[in-house]
Amino acid sequence: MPDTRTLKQLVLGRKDVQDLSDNEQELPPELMTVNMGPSHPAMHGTVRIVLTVDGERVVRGDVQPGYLHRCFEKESEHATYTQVFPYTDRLNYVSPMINNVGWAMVGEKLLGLTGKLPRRTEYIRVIVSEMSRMTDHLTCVGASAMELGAFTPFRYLLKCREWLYELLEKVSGARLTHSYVRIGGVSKDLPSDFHADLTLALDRIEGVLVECEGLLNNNKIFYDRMSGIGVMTREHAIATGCVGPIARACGVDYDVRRDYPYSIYPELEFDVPLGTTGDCLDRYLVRLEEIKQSIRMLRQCLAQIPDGPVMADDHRVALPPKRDTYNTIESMIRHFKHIMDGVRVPPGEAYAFVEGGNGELGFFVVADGTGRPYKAYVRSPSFVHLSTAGDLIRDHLIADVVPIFGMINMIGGECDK
Amino acid sequence: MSQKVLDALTATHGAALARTGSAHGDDIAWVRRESLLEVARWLRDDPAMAFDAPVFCTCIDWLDWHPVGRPASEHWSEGKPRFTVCYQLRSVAHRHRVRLEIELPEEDPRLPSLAELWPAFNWQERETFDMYGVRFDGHPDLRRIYMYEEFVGYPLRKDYPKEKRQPLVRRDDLPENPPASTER
Amino acid sequence: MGVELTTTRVADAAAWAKLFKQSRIDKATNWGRKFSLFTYPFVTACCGMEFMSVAAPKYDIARFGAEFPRFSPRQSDLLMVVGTITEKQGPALKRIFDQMAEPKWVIAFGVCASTGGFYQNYSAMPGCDQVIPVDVYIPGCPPRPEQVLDALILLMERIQAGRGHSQLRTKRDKLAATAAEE
Amino acid sequence: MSDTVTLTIDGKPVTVAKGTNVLEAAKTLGVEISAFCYHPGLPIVAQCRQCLVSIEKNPKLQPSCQQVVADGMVVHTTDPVSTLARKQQLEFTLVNHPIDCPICDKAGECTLQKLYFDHDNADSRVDTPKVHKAKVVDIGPHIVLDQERCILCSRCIRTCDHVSGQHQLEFAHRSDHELLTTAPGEQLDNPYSLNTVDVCPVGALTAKDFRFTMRAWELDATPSICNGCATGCNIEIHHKNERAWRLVPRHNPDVNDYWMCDEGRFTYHDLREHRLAGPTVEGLPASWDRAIASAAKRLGVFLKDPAQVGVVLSATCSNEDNYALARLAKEWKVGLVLVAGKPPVPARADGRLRVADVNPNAAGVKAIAAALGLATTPSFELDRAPPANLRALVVLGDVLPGFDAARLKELEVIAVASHERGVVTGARVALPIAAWAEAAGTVTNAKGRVQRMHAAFAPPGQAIAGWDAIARLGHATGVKLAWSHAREVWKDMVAQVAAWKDVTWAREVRPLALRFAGSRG
Repeated sequence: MPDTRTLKQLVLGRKDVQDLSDNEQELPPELMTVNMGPSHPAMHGTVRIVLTVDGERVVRGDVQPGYLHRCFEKESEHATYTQVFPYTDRLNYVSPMINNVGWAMVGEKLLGLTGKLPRRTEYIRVIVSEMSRMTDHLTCVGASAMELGAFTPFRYLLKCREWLYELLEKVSGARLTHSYVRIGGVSKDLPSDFHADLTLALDRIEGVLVECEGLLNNNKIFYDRMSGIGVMTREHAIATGCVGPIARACGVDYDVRRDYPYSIYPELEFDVPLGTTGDCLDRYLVRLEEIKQSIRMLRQCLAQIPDGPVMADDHRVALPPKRDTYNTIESMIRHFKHIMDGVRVPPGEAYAFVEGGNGELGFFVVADGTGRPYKAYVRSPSFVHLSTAGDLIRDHLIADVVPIFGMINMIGGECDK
Repeated sequence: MSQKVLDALTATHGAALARTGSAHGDDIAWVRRESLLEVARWLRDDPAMAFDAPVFCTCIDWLDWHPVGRPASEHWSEGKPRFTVCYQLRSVAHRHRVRLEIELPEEDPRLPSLAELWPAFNWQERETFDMYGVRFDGHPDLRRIYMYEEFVGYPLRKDYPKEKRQPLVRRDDLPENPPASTER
Repeated sequence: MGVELTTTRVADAAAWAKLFKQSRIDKATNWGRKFSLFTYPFVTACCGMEFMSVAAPKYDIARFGAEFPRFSPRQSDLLMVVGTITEKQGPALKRIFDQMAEPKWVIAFGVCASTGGFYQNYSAMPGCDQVIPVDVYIPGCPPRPEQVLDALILLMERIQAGRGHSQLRTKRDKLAATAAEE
Repeated sequence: MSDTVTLTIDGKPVTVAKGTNVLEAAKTLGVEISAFCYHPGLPIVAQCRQCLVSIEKNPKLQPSCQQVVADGMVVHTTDPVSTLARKQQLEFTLVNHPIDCPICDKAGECTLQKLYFDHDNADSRVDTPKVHKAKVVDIGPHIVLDQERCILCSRCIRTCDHVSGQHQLEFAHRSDHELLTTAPGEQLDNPYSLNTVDVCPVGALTAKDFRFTMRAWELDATPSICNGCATGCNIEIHHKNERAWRLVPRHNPDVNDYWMCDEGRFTYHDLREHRLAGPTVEGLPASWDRAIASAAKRLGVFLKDPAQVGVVLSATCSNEDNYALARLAKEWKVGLVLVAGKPPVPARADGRLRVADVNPNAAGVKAIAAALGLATTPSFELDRAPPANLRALVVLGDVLPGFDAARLKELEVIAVASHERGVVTGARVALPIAAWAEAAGTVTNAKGRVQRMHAAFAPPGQAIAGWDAIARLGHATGVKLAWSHAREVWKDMVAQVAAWKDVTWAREVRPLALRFAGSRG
């Protein structure tokens, strides 16, 4: 048991603690304000929390986002629909493909193309989405483990992510910011050896997951710091708009892929993992289970994927073949108008949503018939989840802020738009 | 899918609605702002509705609205409502969704806050206020969320230039005049 | 054990010994500095994912002696600005830079940190060099890990040559002080 | 007998004025019927057959541009028959069209591209070799013709006949060898020739001034008023990267209809020539503060006896700038108020758009001076001899006829101008101000019509709006003119100028990105 003086020095961090009178046995009763962030190692991305602490205990946490506000919406209003794809990549940059798919889906909804895409396109979209979901969860779990001192699982999981990145790079040409999906399809077909590569990667990842579970689930430190921390009730989760793994950890049985099915998800077999206690450990377990479900879905997709075109046969969205572009005026005009004016989306407003890495990721678009969105709003799950952080960290120790934030998995680009 | 929500709304709160409609599978009810709180509370509490899960809140600025292929009467002109605030709601139990849209005039963009009914709208309304300058009456903590307090204007309004920066800090040894494009 | 360490950098060690003999102490110090960079990762955005990759096994920044991130500006000498800097972030970045002890170096990681990239708008700053001086810019959105390693080697060459911005400033200040004395 | 007609187009009833054609009636419903040869400002010839529609009880498809509406008419624009007819017409038009989009100046604002993309997008069924014609035909001082791109709509021919009244273009040969050429012994050389480039639905006619300088879809458009003469043609400034690239007319039935003259189109060059980018004192660069202080000090000496001071209003500057200076003159109680402007060019007046007075705002200056009770003298009436007691002169703008250089040298000249030439070069203090395209303001044309200009881009260097510079000068001499925006100057002004009190200050217009404005060929 450290003596009062040491404790004071620890908490107050003052050198001049010896100046305090010796007969002062108690810690000073007044609350203290501590600033965390906007550049803090335990904050994924940049967020600032102004903590009011009573000793080590958090009394109030004012969470302030906005340090990565890159104006997705304003930029989208000044770009064609196709040019927005790179911006969506950078929303949730841990699972860019899902964002791409979401944006493509809202365009397709307005153009009346939903459900009319070639089957192969839908399969490819699901494959890349699930791969992205895996990179998202691998990063989240790995980084959180690292922040709690478990460095080995971080390196193991990032190794897995690297395999997926390499595969996605083969598919799209970019490691991280893919811009692979297009309205009406995807930009190019899967590479020829993709099937074998993905199978191999999935097998290896499964092996690593077993290792990591061994390293984390039975790890006393990890368990103690996650279990019972940041508990959220089911009702609170619903009322605050929580979705995705966080809501599921609280027992909210909601998954867009199953409840508002899109693409070919209705044809795939998968389970939606649910938690019981709604604490950080449950969130971690749900994410781990989702990785396994993604692997399961990917295996089904690989077995079922048909051959065929990867772009809808609709002149409004599909580019003409390059050969024709250079040789006929008709295709030249079509290509030119496509690239310069953008995909013309008829006037109207629509909200399309997918199950993103963090839950329901939606795009609300108002179109005015030109090639650029009149308004583009993104319903970012991170932003909603972060709004609960202030409640979650209350009455916890400062040290618990780290696992709580790690498991909220706030992604700056998505949260701050 | 949830036409029955709109039907029920029209039946019980017909006077509160300006109109209803469906587009691309989304059901939309245009609510008068005086009745918003009442409609929203009913939607949340009525067991047949049970809209317990908020989805999003945002705003549309109609200032530049000139849709292609629509008659001039549908374009925005002076005197028409400039803002539309949208609330999207979802029901966990019934799995239906509805969007409430509230039209606001340019000179008085304010409406009652729904943050008391659904805590999720606390931040989302702050975001809408920050970006569009729409005021939410009764909001517990209406301040800027993405931009800093020193920021002047509402950046997502159509008349805010995209590249108009308002720097907080600059290097001392930078040239005195910033490029003209940022000045405008 | 000492033998093992030196075998990895025999050439460098030999050069160091030579420099030391010539009593070019500043060059020797620079040699030491370039192989022991302590990074402050000012991670804001997507580039952070690639920064993780650089640190993770495959690309392994440890090979260049810069593996250890210090999250206190007072303990680090290389500020890596990783990701978009917004106007709101500006004061924080400047403050962190000011808190770092001399000599210090800055790498702008990715186009957002270099020029703002395709975020040219009211909130994103057109490059972190609006607020702090930058030694090496890395293009790419995000840059590939190989590019980052290349930039690090470039920076190390600069440090060895004494051409980092803070080294140059120190030199200039010294000259000015001498001139003032005379 | 009512003067409106009600008909049904695509199932929707529409009421329009009698004598309207079907195409225009459809437009009021938001239905755009494709057309090449039809232009609302030109006589109708119905020769492109691109606007065919079916009208019930009518055995054949009718060209909607020529078909006048009748009561009870039922028109279909989207039925299979007329759609197919238009598609095939388009396919036919494209048979001999060269694959030029990447190098064509019209690309991005080309009617042919727009209609094809809206309509068809089907591949051509014709694979015969294309008929080649001359690519670069120099047909006049301002215009180059590409005969291959021409789709033979005859808009340009009618523009020459109708707008300038000179028959300079016509068709030659027949069938797919038919081509556009100049009339025998003629060149396309008239004061309104560049309107043919605007109306050309493809890139057949391109302006030498604009071709190969900037891609059309990259430009932003800001509405403004031509400052080339007293007509005040409504224009759009097409600009990018803080400079104007071309001026095109904007439709205004009361002033210029769809047209403007060539001379007016070239006035944008002047925005980048001889510009005064920073304040100067005795010809040397100075900061704003120093320049203002210096000007105030110089003026202060003579303002003790205001009769020694003269003020020159300018018919080349906006109402706001002139009003600001006129207010200052009144507060200072100066002895002499002159009005300067460019000398008239009687040869310009042609009874169409061009007039002799080449100043955009002579009427505005007159109205302002009269409203403030200032007795003004046109500067050229001084006969090169200003009053003997005149010692200092505050000049707005850079033109000051009626003074010779030697006399001016003896005066303390404070110039408030956008360009460094004429009277500004010899000024003791020069204050840089925004030119017409760079600041919000109004000008009054010869008919007394007050028209609004919008700022398209920022002024160069340290230049600021004219009224702002004048207000700063006033402030330094102890006259408080508190305005923070041109709107406030305007408000102040209309309170005094009775003739303008009903004119409202419209909302600021933001530049329109032409890329997303749809093709406007």
